[in-house]
Amino acid sequence: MEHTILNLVVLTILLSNIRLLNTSRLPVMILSVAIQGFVIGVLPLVLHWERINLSLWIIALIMIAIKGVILPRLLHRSMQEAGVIREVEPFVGPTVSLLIGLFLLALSYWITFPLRASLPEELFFVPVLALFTVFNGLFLIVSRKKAITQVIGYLTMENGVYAFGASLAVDHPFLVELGVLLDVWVGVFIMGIAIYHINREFDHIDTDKLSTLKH
Amino acid sequence: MSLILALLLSPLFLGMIVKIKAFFAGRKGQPLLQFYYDLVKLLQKGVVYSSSTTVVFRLSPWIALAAAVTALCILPLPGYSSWISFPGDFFVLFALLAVLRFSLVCAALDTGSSFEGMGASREVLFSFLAEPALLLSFLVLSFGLEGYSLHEILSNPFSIGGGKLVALYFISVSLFIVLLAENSRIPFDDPNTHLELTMIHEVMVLDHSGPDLAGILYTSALKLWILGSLWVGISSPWRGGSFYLDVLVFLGSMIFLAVIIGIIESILARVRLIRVSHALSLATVLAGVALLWIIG
Amino acid sequence: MGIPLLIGSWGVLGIGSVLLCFIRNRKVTHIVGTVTVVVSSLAILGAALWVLIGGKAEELYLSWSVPFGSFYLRIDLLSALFLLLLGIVGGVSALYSYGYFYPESTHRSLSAYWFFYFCLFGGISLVFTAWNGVLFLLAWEGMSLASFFLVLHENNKEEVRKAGWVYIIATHGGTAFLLILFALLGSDLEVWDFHAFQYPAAMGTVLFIVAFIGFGTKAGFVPLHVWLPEAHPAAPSPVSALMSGVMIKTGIYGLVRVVSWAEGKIPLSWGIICVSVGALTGVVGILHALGKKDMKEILAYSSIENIGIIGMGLGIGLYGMSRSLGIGALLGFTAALFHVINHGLLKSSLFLGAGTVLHTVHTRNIEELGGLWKKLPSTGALFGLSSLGIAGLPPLNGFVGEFLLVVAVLTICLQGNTFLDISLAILVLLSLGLIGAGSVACFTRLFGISFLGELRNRKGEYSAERAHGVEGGTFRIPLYILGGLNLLLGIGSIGLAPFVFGGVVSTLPGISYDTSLGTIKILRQTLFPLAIVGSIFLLLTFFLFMLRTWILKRRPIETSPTWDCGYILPSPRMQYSASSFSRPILRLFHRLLPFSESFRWEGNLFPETATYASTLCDLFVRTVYEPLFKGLARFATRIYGLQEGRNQVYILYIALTLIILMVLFLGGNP
Amino acid sequence: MIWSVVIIPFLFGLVSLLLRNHRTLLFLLLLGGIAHFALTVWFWLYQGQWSEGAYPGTSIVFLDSLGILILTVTSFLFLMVAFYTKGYLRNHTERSSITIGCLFFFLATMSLVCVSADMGLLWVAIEGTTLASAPLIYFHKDHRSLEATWKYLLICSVGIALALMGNIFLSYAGGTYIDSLHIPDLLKNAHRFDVRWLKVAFLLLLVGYGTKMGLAPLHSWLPDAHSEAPSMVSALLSGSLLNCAFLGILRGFSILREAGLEEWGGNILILFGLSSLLMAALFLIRQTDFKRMLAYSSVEHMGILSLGAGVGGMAGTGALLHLVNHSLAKGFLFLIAGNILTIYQTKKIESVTGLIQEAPRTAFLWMAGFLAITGSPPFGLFFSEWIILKGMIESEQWVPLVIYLVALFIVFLSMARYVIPMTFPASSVPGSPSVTGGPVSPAGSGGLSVSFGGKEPLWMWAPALVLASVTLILGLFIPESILSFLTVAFSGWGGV
Repeated sequence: MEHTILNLVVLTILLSNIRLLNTSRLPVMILSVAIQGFVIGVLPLVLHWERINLSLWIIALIMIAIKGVILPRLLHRSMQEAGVIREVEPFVGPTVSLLIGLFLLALSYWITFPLRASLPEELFFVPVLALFTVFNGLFLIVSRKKAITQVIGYLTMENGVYAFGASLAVDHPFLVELGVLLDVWVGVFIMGIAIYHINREFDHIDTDKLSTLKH
Repeated sequence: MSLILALLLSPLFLGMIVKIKAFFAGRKGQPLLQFYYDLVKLLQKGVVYSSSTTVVFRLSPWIALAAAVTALCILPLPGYSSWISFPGDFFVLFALLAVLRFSLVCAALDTGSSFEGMGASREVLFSFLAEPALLLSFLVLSFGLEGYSLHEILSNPFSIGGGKLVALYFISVSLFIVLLAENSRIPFDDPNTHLELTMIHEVMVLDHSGPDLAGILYTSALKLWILGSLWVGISSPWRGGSFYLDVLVFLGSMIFLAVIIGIIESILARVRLIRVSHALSLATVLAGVALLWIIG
Repeated sequence: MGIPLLIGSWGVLGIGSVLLCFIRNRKVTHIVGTVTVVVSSLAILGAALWVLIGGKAEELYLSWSVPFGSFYLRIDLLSALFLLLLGIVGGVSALYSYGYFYPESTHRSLSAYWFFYFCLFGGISLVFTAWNGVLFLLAWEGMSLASFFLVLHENNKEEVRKAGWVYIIATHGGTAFLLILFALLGSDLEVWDFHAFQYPAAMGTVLFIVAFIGFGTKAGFVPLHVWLPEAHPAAPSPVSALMSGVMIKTGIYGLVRVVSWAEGKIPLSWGIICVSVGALTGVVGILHALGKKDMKEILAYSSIENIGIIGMGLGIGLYGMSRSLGIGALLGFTAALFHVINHGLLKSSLFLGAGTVLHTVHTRNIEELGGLWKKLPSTGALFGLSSLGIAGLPPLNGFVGEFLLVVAVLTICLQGNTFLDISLAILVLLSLGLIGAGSVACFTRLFGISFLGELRNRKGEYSAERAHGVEGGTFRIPLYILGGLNLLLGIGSIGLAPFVFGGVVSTLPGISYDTSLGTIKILRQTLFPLAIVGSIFLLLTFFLFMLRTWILKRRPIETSPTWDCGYILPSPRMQYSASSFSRPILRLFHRLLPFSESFRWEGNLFPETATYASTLCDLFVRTVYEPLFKGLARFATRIYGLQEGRNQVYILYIALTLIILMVLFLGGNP
Repeated sequence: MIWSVVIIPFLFGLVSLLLRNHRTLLFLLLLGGIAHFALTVWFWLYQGQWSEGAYPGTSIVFLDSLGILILTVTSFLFLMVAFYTKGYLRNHTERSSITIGCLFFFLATMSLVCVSADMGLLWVAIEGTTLASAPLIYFHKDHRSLEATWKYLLICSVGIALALMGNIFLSYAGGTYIDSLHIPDLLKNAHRFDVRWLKVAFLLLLVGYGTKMGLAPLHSWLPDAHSEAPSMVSALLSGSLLNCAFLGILRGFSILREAGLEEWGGNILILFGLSSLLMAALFLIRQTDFKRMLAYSSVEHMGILSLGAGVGGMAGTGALLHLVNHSLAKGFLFLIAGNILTIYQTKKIESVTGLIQEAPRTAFLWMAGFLAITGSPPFGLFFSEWIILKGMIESEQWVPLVIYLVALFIVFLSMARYVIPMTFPASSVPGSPSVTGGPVSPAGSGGLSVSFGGKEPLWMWAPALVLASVTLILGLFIPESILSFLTVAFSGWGGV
């Protein structure tokens, strides 16, 4: 049962990442990141089914709420306010993005490989995918132009970090809590304030225009 | 002794050169003592000063003369100690000649004449080329003869002996070139010409007159004597033994030098100015070759 | 008594600074500044003479809480010798400053000038007496910074600011090498007191190169000399005098100190480096001096040339030490130190003379000058005298050092007798020949073109009133003092010899008694006759000139224009120019010396105007520094693409850095 | 008790958010600064406790010698900035409650960084500094400052996320030996950690906190944020915030050292140090904006810190000394830059000229700051740079040594090129060698009369003068006790 769920979770993470990579439509991206957030919120429960306790439940619920619901909604609103629904001409096109994603997956596999020895067989793919998600988020930030897409990339990366923490450092729930805090901050500050201001000041949120400060 | 000889005989030396040139030209030439007459005549005249000049102009002939005479104090009769002899005295001798040059160049610039400026420029150019040759030559001599001072160097240069003697010939040639150049003799300069553009030494003194000119002429005679006797000192192998014999030998050698200079001036034409630097570089190179010979 | 006097002199400077802060009256400030430095320099002179005559070093130790530091002062004979120079030049330049800045003092407060002058003066004296690495470096930088601000005194000019920039980066770069030097020397020490320094045996040559670059930058060895011809013309003349006369000698002082820590174990390479760089410096310096037209620039290059001579002296000394040719070595060092003193006095008097000229005519370009003697006879006379000296001619003091150097070379040559000995001797004598003849050419040019003949250009014109003013006391007295000293030390060099020799011997450890005795003998044998020759020359000149005057007493003396080959309308512009005067010599080196020439010819067969200008650029600036800096700037500009403003790229850097680090530092497979 | 250094500024911050009166707020800022500094001084009176390796405090906060060092620097700088702000914001009344509140929050989070005894809390605190300072950077509320803020937020957040991964790896490396990220525990058990994961953890921490610290090539936010922020904020960012990030790295490094990986980690730090030095040096060659110039100089100095820490030993001590000196010097330079900005109303180097006539005190301090920051004696940075140099010689790091010196030289050369024309007047009076030109009126110098009233107000140069004097004193007098304290701070307590 748990294994099936776990496999499902892993698969969802993978698929959402791939979707994030090859779409240029913002609503789709927000949806993907929401699904990913939801799944990753569930992840600790699945991973530690046998020793589940109250605090874990609470954390998981908060995470699901934030990552799966609140942040995507905030993003959606900013998107509508800014009036953008497409990532036009990203630096890296969808196909190439996918290829790079494949490479990143291989990289995460390579880096996480030594973990295999110390993890149960069925759990191994969790850190691999977590790391992949981190890289994927970074890649999204790097390869997309709109501020809002960058935030999505950042959220993806956060998801990865959280998943990573959930899979590895379950003995130290403090870390997991930190992840929550971080997400709240990012959600509130970056999105709520910064995008709002950028929108007001520049009339669009294309970060290409945010490059007057150089050298 | 050397000092007295030089003071007395240096104009005669010039006269001899002129006489020999006249002989080769098939003329009678001016009397041997003509330069003495000239000096006396000039000393009896008044002077004309340019309105541009300052006290530098008036002082300079006498500084030059004083430098030449002081240099003579250092200059020994070959084989004998000079009045003042000390380690490295040849350097002081050359420095005094440089003082001489300094004062004449300053006097030339003081007139503001473009000709004299040009002459001054050429004068410093040639000395710039001649100085390394001179110093190098004396380094060779000093090293080969293991002597610090002119007295030691000139006392018996041919004691170098053996294969190293060749070095002495090189030095001799090198010094001879320097001698001709520094004293403005043909083929580097023609002391008798009056076409200013070609002159070096004479053009610098265009504006001097009367006793000042006498001082300058006398100074240049002394300078020729100084370099000539240095050349004689290292080129003549004969040291008589007794003092008077030595003086006679020295004077004989000087006459010999005058003959050589006279012959050269008669048979060679003046070279182009640009070639002068080549010749002087050759002098330096010769001194360098001599050095290799001495070490090897 | 030496140390108390030294500290007393600093006390005077301190009181002076405090007074400067509180006095509002500009004229009083000016007087206070002058008096302070003069009093302080008298105290320094007292300290120096006390130690020199007493022959015994004095020291003072106080602890000081900085890493490796202690407040350790020591005046040994070497320090005292340099302090002597400082005392004279510093005081005289201050005195000169009074007159030089007097007109300025009415409308501009000079307290900053005097404050930095105090710092420079005190800094140099501390450099000469510090006996601890940290203290030394602090003094060193204090001195450099003070002189930097003094160079920037006339800071409203573009060229001055550029000079300040060049100067400060040069001096800073040099200090970096000193840092390395002291760090290497004091590698095992808690406190970097000088006497504890020891050479790490393995790296003798490297160490010397480091020291040579560090100290050589200040001294102005080629190719580290580029700041000198920038800074000296930019600084006010009294400051140039102090800088060129004394401050660049701190580099020499440092080098001699470095030698003293080697405890006699000197590798052959040191001497060879020192001699070759010295020879190069001398020749390059004099050639540039010959080609330049700016009066103070010429003097600056001449300083470089003289540093070359000093370097050759040091080099011969070092070489002699390593070859165990004691007498030659001591003679080499003595020659170098003699030249340090003599050049200091001569060059400062020349700079002060140049200051008077500048003050009168407001131009440093000698092509525009001429006939200054008629307006400034006493300045002219003293300038001419110093020119004679700096050209290395007897009977002035500039000759003594060169002469001793020749004697040293001969001694090395005669006693040593190997191929290397001879090669070095050739090098030294050849370059001395070029330098000697070159400096005669250079200084007849400088003196002759600017002071003699006729005024060349209206720009060089001056008002008689102004000329009268600058021939006043504070302008003349300093020059008289220096001129008198120059003549005195030229003839009486034998009197200075014990001090100089004492300075050398006290610095070099392990000199045997016989060696010093032998050296003293040679010094006596050479310097005494030199004095006689000098006196004969002076007396003869006097006598002959009197004779001439006597002869001419009853003769007609007429005045007429200069004979100009029958040309009817001679004009001052027809005079030989400074450039044409030196061009034949420079043409010999035309491949080396970068002339930038501009030639304009308007009209066709009968041109209305034609202009020609040629400027000599510095060889090393043109071939080394300019390409280097331009290349650096070009490279930097290319690099700027990295910071191109987009967030995406920046985050890519982070990711790439992370990945590269992981690949590099986790050893392939983690 | 230790919590008080965090809570007090936090409370001040809350209070100032509620206040509306500008003058009261400025007074409150001063009061808060004094209170915080007094508290720090009070901690110093218990010096014995941390120098002997005892850790007063709970499992979450403590004060060790490293912490108190950086806390003191931060607190002192904040005090000076508070004084300066009183002059700087005198006429800038708009939204001052948010500005001053954020300044207090900034101080609180930075203090928290210094006292964190837990890697997790440390991380939270560092993230907190980002959030507290972002509104400060957005002070001017224009395009440029918004762009700078956006970059600052995004880049630092990415960095901080990586640092979180680092923490996760750290706990993973610790495995069952540790039950929290309490630093003393980590140190105690470090030798039993899984080396591979520890290495990964350190790399992530280094990249994460290094982004915040401004190590090249992760420094890209730094010039933008420093140049766009108001000067007193730039001073705090450069003088305190960067130190806090460095503290994070040092904590990681000390764990690495206990695990016997000192050399491995040191090499990475050296690499970062050199790249920062070179990058900063190259970027300094052609700058047109004097605040960006100072920002790149901060990158350079962070490189020096990293280099010193990486070389270790004596250089490590030097690095900490350098940290103190750099904070003081850069702090006052930024304050002075603020003055120049106020006078000339431009950040362009070429538009600023003749400072010495416009504002002699500012000019004097600007020149002194230039000399101080480039490591000229008699300022403290000279000694710290020298000690680092000595450390490099002792550990025979010849290649870094050469790069270090070359970079420092280029920095000096470039900065001198800007500072000299800025300080001295540009007009030239032809023909007269000794007459200074009259005062120049640069474009936009109208700001002078508006905000300075024709002369420099005491509030705006006195704090800088105090900072400069402390730097100067540290260059003339460094008691042995300070050095040994720094040595202990750098390496002494790791073995507990």
